[in-house]
Amino acid sequence: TSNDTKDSEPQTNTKAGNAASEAPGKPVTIGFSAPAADHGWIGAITANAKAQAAKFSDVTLKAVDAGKDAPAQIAALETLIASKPDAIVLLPQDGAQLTTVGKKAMDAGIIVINLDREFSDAAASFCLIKGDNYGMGVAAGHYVGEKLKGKTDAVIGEIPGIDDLQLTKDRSKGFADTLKGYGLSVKHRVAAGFTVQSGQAAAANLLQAAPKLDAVWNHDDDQGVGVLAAIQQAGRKEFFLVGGAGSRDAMDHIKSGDTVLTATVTYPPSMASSAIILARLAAQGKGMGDLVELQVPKMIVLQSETITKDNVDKYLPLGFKS
Amino acid sequence: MVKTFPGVRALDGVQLEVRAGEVHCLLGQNGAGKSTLIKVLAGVHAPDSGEIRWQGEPVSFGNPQAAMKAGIATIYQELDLVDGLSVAENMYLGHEPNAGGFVARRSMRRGAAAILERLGHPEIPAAREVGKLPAAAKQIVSMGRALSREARLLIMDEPSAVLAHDEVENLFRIVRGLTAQGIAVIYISHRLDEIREIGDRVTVLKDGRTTAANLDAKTTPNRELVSRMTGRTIEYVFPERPAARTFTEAPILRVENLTLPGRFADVSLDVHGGEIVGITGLVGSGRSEVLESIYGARRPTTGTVEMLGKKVRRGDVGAAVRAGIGMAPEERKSQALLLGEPIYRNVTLAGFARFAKGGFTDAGRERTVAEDITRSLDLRPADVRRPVRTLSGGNQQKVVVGRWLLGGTRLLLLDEPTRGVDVGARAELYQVIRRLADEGVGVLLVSSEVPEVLGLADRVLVMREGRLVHEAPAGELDEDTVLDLVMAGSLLDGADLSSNTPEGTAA
Amino acid sequence: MSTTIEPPVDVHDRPRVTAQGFWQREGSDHAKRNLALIGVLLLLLIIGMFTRPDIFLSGSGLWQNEVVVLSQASSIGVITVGMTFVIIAGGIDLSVGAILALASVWCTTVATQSYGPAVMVFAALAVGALAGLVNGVLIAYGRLVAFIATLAMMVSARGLAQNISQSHTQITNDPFIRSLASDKILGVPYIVLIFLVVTALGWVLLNRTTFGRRTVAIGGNPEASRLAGINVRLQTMLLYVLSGLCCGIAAIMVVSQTWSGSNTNGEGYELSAIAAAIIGGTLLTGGRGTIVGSLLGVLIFSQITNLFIVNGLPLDIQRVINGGIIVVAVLVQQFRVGSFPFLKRTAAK
Amino acid sequence: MSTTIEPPVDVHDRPRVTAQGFWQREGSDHAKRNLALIGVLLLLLIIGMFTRPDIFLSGSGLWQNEVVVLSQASSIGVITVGMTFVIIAGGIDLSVGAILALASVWCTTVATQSYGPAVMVFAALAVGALAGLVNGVLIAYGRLVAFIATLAMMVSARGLAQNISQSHTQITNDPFIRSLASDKILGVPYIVLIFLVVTALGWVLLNRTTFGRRTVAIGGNPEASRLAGINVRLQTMLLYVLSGLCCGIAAIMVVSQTWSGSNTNGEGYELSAIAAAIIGGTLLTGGRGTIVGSLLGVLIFSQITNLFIVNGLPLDIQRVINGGIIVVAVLVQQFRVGSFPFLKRTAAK
Ligand SMILES: Nc1ncnc2c1ncn2[C@@H]1O[C@H](COP(=O)(O)OP(=O)(O)OP(=O)(O)O)[C@@H](O)[C@H]1O
Ligand SMILES: Nc1ncnc2c1ncn2[C@@H]1O[C@H](COP(=O)(O)OP(=O)(O)OP(=O)(O)O)[C@@H](O)[C@H]1O
Ligand SMILES: [Mg+2]
Ligand SMILES: [Mg+2]
Repeated sequence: TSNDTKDSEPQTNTKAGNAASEAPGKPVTIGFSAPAADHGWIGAITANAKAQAAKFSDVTLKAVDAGKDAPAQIAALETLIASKPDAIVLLPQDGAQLTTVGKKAMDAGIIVINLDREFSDAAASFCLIKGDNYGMGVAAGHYVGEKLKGKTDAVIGEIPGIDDLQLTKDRSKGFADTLKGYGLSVKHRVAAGFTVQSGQAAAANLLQAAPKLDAVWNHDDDQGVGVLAAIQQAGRKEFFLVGGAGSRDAMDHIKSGDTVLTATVTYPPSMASSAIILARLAAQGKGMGDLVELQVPKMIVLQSETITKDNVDKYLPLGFKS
Repeated sequence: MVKTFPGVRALDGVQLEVRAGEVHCLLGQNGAGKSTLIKVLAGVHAPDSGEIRWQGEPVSFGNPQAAMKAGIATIYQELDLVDGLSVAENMYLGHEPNAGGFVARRSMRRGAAAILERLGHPEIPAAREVGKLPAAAKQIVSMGRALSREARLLIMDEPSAVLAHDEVENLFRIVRGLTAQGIAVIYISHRLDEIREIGDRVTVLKDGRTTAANLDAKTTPNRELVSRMTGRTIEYVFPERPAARTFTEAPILRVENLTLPGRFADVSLDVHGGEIVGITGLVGSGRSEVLESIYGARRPTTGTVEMLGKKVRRGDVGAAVRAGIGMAPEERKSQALLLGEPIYRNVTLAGFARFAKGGFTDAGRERTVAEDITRSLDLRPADVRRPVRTLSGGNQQKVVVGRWLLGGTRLLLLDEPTRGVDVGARAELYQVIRRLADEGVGVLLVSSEVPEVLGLADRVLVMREGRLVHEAPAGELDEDTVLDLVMAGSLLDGADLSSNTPEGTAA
Repeated sequence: MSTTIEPPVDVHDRPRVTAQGFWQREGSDHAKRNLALIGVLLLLLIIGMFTRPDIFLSGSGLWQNEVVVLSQASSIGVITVGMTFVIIAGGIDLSVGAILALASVWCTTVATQSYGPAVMVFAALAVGALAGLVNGVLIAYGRLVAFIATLAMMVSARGLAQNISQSHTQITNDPFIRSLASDKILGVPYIVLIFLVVTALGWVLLNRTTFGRRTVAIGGNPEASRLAGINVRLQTMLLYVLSGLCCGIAAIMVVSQTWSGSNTNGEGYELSAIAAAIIGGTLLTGGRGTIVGSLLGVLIFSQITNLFIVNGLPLDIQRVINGGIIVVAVLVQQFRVGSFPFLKRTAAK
Repeated sequence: MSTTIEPPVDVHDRPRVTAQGFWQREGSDHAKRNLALIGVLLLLLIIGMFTRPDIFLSGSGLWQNEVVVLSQASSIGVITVGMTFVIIAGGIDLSVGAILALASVWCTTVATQSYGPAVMVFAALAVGALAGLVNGVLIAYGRLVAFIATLAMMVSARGLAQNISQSHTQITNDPFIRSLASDKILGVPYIVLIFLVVTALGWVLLNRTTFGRRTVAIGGNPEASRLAGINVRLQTMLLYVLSGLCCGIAAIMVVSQTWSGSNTNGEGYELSAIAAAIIGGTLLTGGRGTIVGSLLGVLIFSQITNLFIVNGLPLDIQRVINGGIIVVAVLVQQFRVGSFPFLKRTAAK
């Protein structure tokens, strides 16, 4: 149910090691740094990383907080680098701005796994694993496009997250580009801020701007809670809503079909768990069991999958708690 | 009674005894400890030692509230009103008539109106915001506040300082009314004649000690009172005035029909170097405004101000100062002083740039210069590094005047320069002013004390309702004629200004 | 000396003191200011009519839209009422947003929810008032500068909220709580009604009670208030409790609007509330201010945001324009009341 | 008429002036405050030694760590210097963070970069000073309340920065710019040196020049300053330009630290800077403050953050503790100087 706040241990998505990686290797220390975990998705990222690390007997995790902005995270990492861990999993405040420390760490012989927000210089990381923001927009675009195919006068709304972030721009671009393919376009775009409250405010006003809607894509299921509330409060039902990221709460709604939320496109925080796994393998000089190569790949870009009523059960376990 | 502040023993063994129904006067130089004493009585400061007996039994007031409950009401030396509140609300502040926390506004207004009536100022609207009242009216209100509590003892700390002549008479009338009801009054003033007129007994403080108690207010000769206050004998007199001169060279200041609608209209006057010109008139006759306009603190609508033959830019203080004009404004706390800053920095506030080299200040020299000045003014305590806040009222006034003794000032505008200054210091100030004049500085002096103007000035201008109505060498005037001039016939000439008064008071 | 002056029948500045220029009339400056603000508000609506006639010129559309504007203004509005009191008293409260977050989280924990809506509401109010009390004690008795004390509370309260919720969004399905935002009387949502009621109470408290008048007093002249026997400390403390309480109320509103409590709620509320109060004519230096003005300030901000969104302006443009509007809104008033000495002085600050 | 003033016989109340109370001595209260702050700073280091002996007890480790602390303090520190001036003059500047962002974006546009580092630096400083000038004009001559004027600037400047950069992070590869943060003299990075130099200049400007004196004067009593012939308006305006200029310098520092300019830079700097200044003993009501105090305030905050990070405390705990430390830091001083009447009074505010 949507308000299962009872488990104080936030649920996480981890992987029990497979044959190849299971065998404990030489003990490794992995440093981990992500922006301040003060809302769902980032929260899940940190939780996953910690949980996954705990799964390995041979891994000790050193989590350092990123502070409130790029310079602060740089400082945090400089202190981390000084303590010479084997690897660092880094979700930067800002990919470009943290490139400088990525390099520093690599130069210091530390394996840097760049998580999600890409460095401006590939040489600054040993391996990049990231979600696909543009692809996310594409996925949402296709879902909306398919449903509204041919209905060229369709009114489409979009509720992005924090609008002055690069990732938001990418998502919106993917969405717009894809819709163009269907002869559709976004009519109303109101930015929120990844928080429930901003979601509610944005949606409430957007519904005023658009007396009639056919579809709305909300970039983020965290703010989605507020978005859904606003829609319900306005008593609007004539359109369908597509979510983003893939929170447990969103999936529950999709499953029960009790709201206008009919689908969500994933941007899985489980990538943090994978990042830890990659870091361990790389540090121990192993490759990925199921692949031929003896090294972990240079770059992994996760698919953005579309969760609907039909396939929701498959994804439920991956749903993170917003 | 003993009270020490960091660095000072403000009270150092004071005795005071007040009987019901009497007017007991407190005399003492600036910094003698009068205000401190009454603040202790009013429960503002806690005494370090000593006891207060109130109607027989010993009491100790932890806070002002306790004192008020006991029936002690106080008018403090510094205006203590809240600008944002109405006249009525100010009067009843802290003891508003209320029903379950809700202010009974009607009864409060009525009460306030009644008190204003009793104070002889029914024209002050009880609902008016105090912030919009002129200084004079404010003083009435803070008196009204004291009367709003039915007190057994009413303390007045230099109430007459900001009052004009007729207002003082009015004040006395009220005081007599109170004493007739058996209410005791402690009256502080630096004006001996007032004490003669209203006082029954006098207690004299000096340096925080009682030097004389319960003298008879009517009979004790000035000489004795003064010597008890100061430890020396001063005749309450003015420096020698050079025999009426005719100034050959052109006046340094020439003002031509200056007008500020609603405050004053076509004022023309000139001041020669070395001459002291006094302006007198009722409170609210616009004297301050004239000074402020000459000084550029207000922008007159028409008229010109010429300093040393050069026009001074209208409404630009900086220009005036550069032209060699200096002013000691009326309200020292709000208009003149940086209370938190040390004395010397206040003295050099208008002149520190002159001691600076290439923008870099020279604190050392500032301090030595300031020390000379404060010594010449006999400021106490003399340490120029003390914050001005800790000075007594009169001494703060000296600092304000001292600011313009740095030199370089050709014309000095003085608005109520001796307000709250003690007898001794007064005589010294008069000396200073005269000395300046003799050095060729022109002085334009505003004072509500007619004797002061007559005694000090070479030439006297009488202002009424924003107009200069009379001009004469001081020698040819005496107090009564001036008082007549100040008021008489106003009903006739009053008309011509009333035309532009309404939007004037708005300005 | 003997001057025989008959009781002052003819004191000449009397006509002057009474001469009633319009400006002189009681509170008229506030009236003027508020008029100016209403003007700004109308201007915004007119802009709306030109840019989105379909909404602003259709009766129902306008009504619906303005209901949203009001709903969006509710929580910040309630907080601004409390803030107005604090500022009038010469203080400031930077912790409002954080306290809101804390209260919203506290009242939506599983534990609290299990006791039902009544307890949830109580929890929110209690947490708010308590946090306010801490502020008040630190400032009034601990003698901390209000800015610092409330800044500290701002940081700590958010931390605590985050710690309790573990950064999760705590969803509530309680029908009563949800109904506050969704159900309406005569087309007006409950939370809007609550907002208006709180504002009205605030007005009465400020203008008609000794509490209110003393608030103005300690803001205008703390020393004089002390000499007048007012317990400045106590009064100060109570004011922060009041502000905290308002945060509690606002928290409930936000929870009912978002069906959830979160440690991210109320971010930036402190500045918005202070700005609204100041635009409404409250002096940051204390001693002056009106509830009506603050109300108008809040509505103006809320209306601006709404205008931007219905016109689909991109965020960066919004921001640039927003700054301009704030300046204009204030200049409009200054221009009307520019001739006021005290305004000039504080304007220099 | 003749005056007979016998030479003052007993030299009045000199005896009564008890031994110069230490408190009375000029600036001594500041000295005390700063001592208290240094105490707090040492305390933090000691905590570090217990929690992370490996860092804080190894000479090189400590040095390296403190260099990081100083680098982190640089940009906010420079801004705090400007802020201190503004606050001492009785004003406030909420736009510092936004101006920093704008300057950092402006000086890293492709166009600007094409002209090389000198122009980039110039651009940052010019943009900062100009934005400050706008603030200053609005406040000094437009008579806007500083809070509102700078709030408006805060919103607009960020919007403009976003508009220029289109929310992209603008990377710079200029070796000179990068070197500022990376290269060191005697192990001290350039930006730290710049920070310390700016602070020193600030100290001289405030304490040894007429500019500084005027600043203190208009903060202490604008009316009196005006009547003393000081051009209050001009001075006020210049102060905001100064603050803006500091933002420009800080922008260069951030760019060199992050190799890029971004519209998200400097978020929340306004509150941090104000807090640092106040903790450093600057009166929010104006008229008093020291650069040294502000410097210490900044270092304390920077050191706290560093302690949290090296101990890997989670954010929520950090926040809770942070609030506590702020309160303690101030209480420590108040306790030392509690005997100051004016402090008491302003504390009530
Ligand atoms: N708050 C304070 N802190 C330190 N010293 C003070 C304080 N208040 C007064 N003093 C000192 O106490 C002494 C007495 O001051 P007080 O105001 O009582 O003098 P006064 O008799 O009222 O003088 P005046 O006639 O000028 O008002 C003065 O030396 C003054 O400097
Ligand atoms: N803030 C104000 N609002 C309205 N009227 C004022 C204000 N200040 C002064 N006035 C009016 O301006 C006129 C001149 O006032 P002012 O007190 O300066 O005269 P004055 O002769 O200098 O009296 P004083 O001796 O008290 O200085 C008076 O009529 C007064 O009522
Ligand atoms: Mg006194
Ligand atoms: Mg006057």
